[in-house]
Amino acid sequence: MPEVVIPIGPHHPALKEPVNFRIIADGEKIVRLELDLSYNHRGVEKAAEQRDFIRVLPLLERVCGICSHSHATAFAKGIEEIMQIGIPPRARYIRTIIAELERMHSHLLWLGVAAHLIGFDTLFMWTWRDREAVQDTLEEMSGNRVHYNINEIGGVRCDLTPSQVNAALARLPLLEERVNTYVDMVNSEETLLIRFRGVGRLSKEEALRYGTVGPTARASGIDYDTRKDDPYLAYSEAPWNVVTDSNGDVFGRTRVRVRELQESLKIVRFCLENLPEGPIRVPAPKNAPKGEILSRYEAPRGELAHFIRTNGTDRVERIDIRTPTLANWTSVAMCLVNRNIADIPVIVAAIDPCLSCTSRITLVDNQTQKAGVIGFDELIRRYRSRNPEEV
Amino acid sequence: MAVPAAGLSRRLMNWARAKSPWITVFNSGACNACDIEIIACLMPRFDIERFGILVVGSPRHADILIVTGHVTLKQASRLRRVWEQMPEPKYVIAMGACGASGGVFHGLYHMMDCVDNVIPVDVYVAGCPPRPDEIINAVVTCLDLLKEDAARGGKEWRKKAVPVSGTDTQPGGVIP
Amino acid sequence: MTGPLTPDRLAETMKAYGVIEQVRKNRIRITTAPDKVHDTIRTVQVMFGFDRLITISAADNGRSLELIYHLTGPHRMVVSIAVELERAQPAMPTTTDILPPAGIYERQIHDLFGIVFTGNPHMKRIMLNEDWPADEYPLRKDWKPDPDTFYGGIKGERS
Amino acid sequence: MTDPVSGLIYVFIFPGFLFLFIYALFLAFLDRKIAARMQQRVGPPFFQPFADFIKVLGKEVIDPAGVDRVVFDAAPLVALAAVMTAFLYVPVTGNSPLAFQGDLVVVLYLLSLPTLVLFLLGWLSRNIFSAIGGIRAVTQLFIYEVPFFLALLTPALMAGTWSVSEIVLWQQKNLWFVFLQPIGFIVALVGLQAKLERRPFDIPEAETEIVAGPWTELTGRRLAVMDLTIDLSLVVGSALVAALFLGGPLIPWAIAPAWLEGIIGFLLFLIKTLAVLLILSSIKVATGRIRIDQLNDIGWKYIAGASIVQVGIVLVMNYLWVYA
Repeated sequence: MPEVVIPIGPHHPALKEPVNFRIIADGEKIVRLELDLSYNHRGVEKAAEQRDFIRVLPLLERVCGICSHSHATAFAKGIEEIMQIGIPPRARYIRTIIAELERMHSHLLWLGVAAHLIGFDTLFMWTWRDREAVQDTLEEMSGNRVHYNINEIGGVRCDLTPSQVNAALARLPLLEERVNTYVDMVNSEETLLIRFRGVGRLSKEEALRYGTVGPTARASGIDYDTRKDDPYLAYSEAPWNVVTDSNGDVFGRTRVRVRELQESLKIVRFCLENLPEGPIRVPAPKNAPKGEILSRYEAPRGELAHFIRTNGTDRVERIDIRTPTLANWTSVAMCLVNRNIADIPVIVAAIDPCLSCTSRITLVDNQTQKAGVIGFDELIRRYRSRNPEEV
Repeated sequence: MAVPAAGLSRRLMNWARAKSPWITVFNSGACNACDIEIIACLMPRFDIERFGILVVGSPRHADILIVTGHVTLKQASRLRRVWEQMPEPKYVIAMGACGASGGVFHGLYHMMDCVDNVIPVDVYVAGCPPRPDEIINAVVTCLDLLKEDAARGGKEWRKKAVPVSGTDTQPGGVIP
Repeated sequence: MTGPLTPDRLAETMKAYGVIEQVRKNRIRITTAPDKVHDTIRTVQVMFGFDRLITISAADNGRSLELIYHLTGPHRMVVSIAVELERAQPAMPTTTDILPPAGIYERQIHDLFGIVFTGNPHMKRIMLNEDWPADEYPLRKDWKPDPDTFYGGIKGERS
Repeated sequence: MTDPVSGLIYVFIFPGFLFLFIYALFLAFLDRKIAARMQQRVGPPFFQPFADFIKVLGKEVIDPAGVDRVVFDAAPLVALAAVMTAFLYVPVTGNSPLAFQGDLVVVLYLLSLPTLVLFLLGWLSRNIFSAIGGIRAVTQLFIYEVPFFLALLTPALMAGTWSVSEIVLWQQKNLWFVFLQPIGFIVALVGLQAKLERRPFDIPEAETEIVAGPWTELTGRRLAVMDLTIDLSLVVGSALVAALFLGGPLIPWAIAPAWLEGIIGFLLFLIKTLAVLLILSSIKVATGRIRIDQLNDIGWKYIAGASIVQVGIVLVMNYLWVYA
């Protein structure tokens, strides 16, 4: 039966980034969905092969605006492991602080955008107002609000002066108190509950089967967290625990992200309080020996995997970036089928898609039913033929 | 203008256009750092609603189109279609280094480097990503351009300038 | 398999499938032939509980195209199954039936490297834009963008 | 109406169209300002709605392909005219001279015209988003219209008349209806919020799902007129609720000079409409948007149920109080 095809995107207010959905919907219910990404495909991997280790880091930072530090640290960590050079403890702590601050600003950003998508603008304004505190700390430490560019092969570019550490510590109590209000707001706010509960539910087996990562997987009870599975930087020393939730739907993902905010605050406070002394950089050799590594990093949206292969020169022979959002796209498609159109932005936002990282492809839904684009007369005929109470 | 009322109504229109610029954001393949900085403008700290700036969803309602990011090949035709949907007097702001020259992604195989290849751009904003106050400053410069265009009747005065081919010492440019 | 999974126990059972090397504390790399990949993954999934595919990475080392499947499981070990395909006609049986997310990565690799995955139900082009020439694979080492073919975007105005 | 001049002034200048236009823009500004202040933002300057209206008026008008231009131009004007005439029957300074038996029904009918026009616009603009927006607008109309009418008709039942001005007179003698029928007042407010398609019920215009719903293809003067209509119906709606439930512009004891009483009545009218607006704005800020099917069961289960209970209570009170 031909349904109406609703093209959402690439320019659509709900999606902050260009993704194109062709929703085949029957009235308000979604029947099939074809997702077409890669409006952001820029050929970053080809470019990375022509740049040496100094110039490739700024390029990799700009793969995605929100998780820029993740890409740079994953790459730097991989190259340092191939070169077998250990970075000084102070550099490890500074990288962890910036990583957790980025996770906080990314989760606050997501909480605001999710609330905005269901029209709840007050929470949107509040969360983003508190995010400014995190942005100020990041700007003091690295000089820029978004692309921090603090990594270098062999350590960190700039040091943390005691005044910066104290300023950051001064901001933490306010953030902790605000995050606690968001925790119980998410559990009690009426409209959030109505719109989030039971939407886009993923059972634990489904989540595993579709290869979901990060908060989306942890909301269905899977306790994969690369910071615990494959400890790197200072995560093995800081006291924190993996946050999981049982009810697998958008509401569960919101709870996981908000409680992860609390964990990040604990890590940042721990790292700031006992920041070890010592150098922040180790002189790294110009060329990396021949080798190959899969560098895994826990980005705010999930597990980020950089496959790096070097061939003895000062350039990378191949870098394959698999971003967390790319892993989550299959689960989105499977959740969206026979849901409401009004839920599309909420479900899509629930995996917190970062399309700039993704810039890859996915095709969804193996139903072979043929659906063509129908004109208006068809729409009117179909609308009139259907009985009114089904509207 | 023989009739003083016509002058008055034109002044009133210019005042109204300057006081309520509605913007819409188009992400043409950017790393969405610029997008989150634009949203940061809406927030209590920078709050652009006090200048009357409103972010609207549909290009039909917008005056200023803010294009973030360089234009990927796939986005080029879509960007052009969105630009054509906007009603006159419309202005384009190209955001950040990517909008101006493709930034760090200049010359990659899936890119049309800068926004100027696809649609005429009125204001460029420097920075990667530009700070929210720079974005507000860009909108304000756009409004000054709007007043200037209204005074000189349309955008032709900007194009009439004779382009000088660049010599090795003095770069090419446009003499207004 | 009783008891916690140790790298060497995994290594000696998988010896039948290919060359084993110990990359790192809990990482094993197995190099096998293209047709044996499917049942290597199947045994690793069933016998050792590697239930999650991290990624499929592809690389072009000048003379041949390589595919590496990275899998992990609740025991937090990572196994990488590497395969080498010749450059002229790179073809691989698909693994989407046992690894649903593989559908995504195979489509991407097909667009950028030209490796054909036989049996993948949705082999459509989405990676590059609509009017990108069909036989050009940008991420291969020997590919150079020649200026006269039209790769997409707005006709004629490409800077 | 005794002499035509004061009649014309009544219709066009003071409590008529000019005042309505200015007051609507002021209420629109106040609404955005309250919402902004509650979100710790500074909020727009006082002339913002006026500047928006003039600017949108001056924009180029684009007719989407295959759209019937004439109807596309006429529809917003029909909505505007309907809402403006509705305002004439709402008492502003003392009871309105144009009042007649049954003007309450006329006002309610005229107030529900903009939603039908929105549906028509959505349908006409041949754009998939606006078609869905139009369907949602009409669906929402079915849901809130019945309880909203019931809630507004119960004061008429108790006062025994069908004219808004006489209801106001009746309340002058005895208690306001907000105390006599609290449930009706709440249902009326919720219905008004739904009629004006404001935050919890702005499903047709859901900016993040279907671009701008029926508004997507409106540009230039059509958009300006439709925006103005929505602002006007905000004024008319809150004035109606203020008149029916909060006693309107009359004070219980009469003061000697007529013009002083008129001024005090006008001030009362302003205060009461601002009070209603404050309630509506805080509802708008405190809630997110609910889905159309959720609105369906909330609407029919709770809101309709409450208004039927209210009608029952009024009938019982009528029987006991009036005939006992």
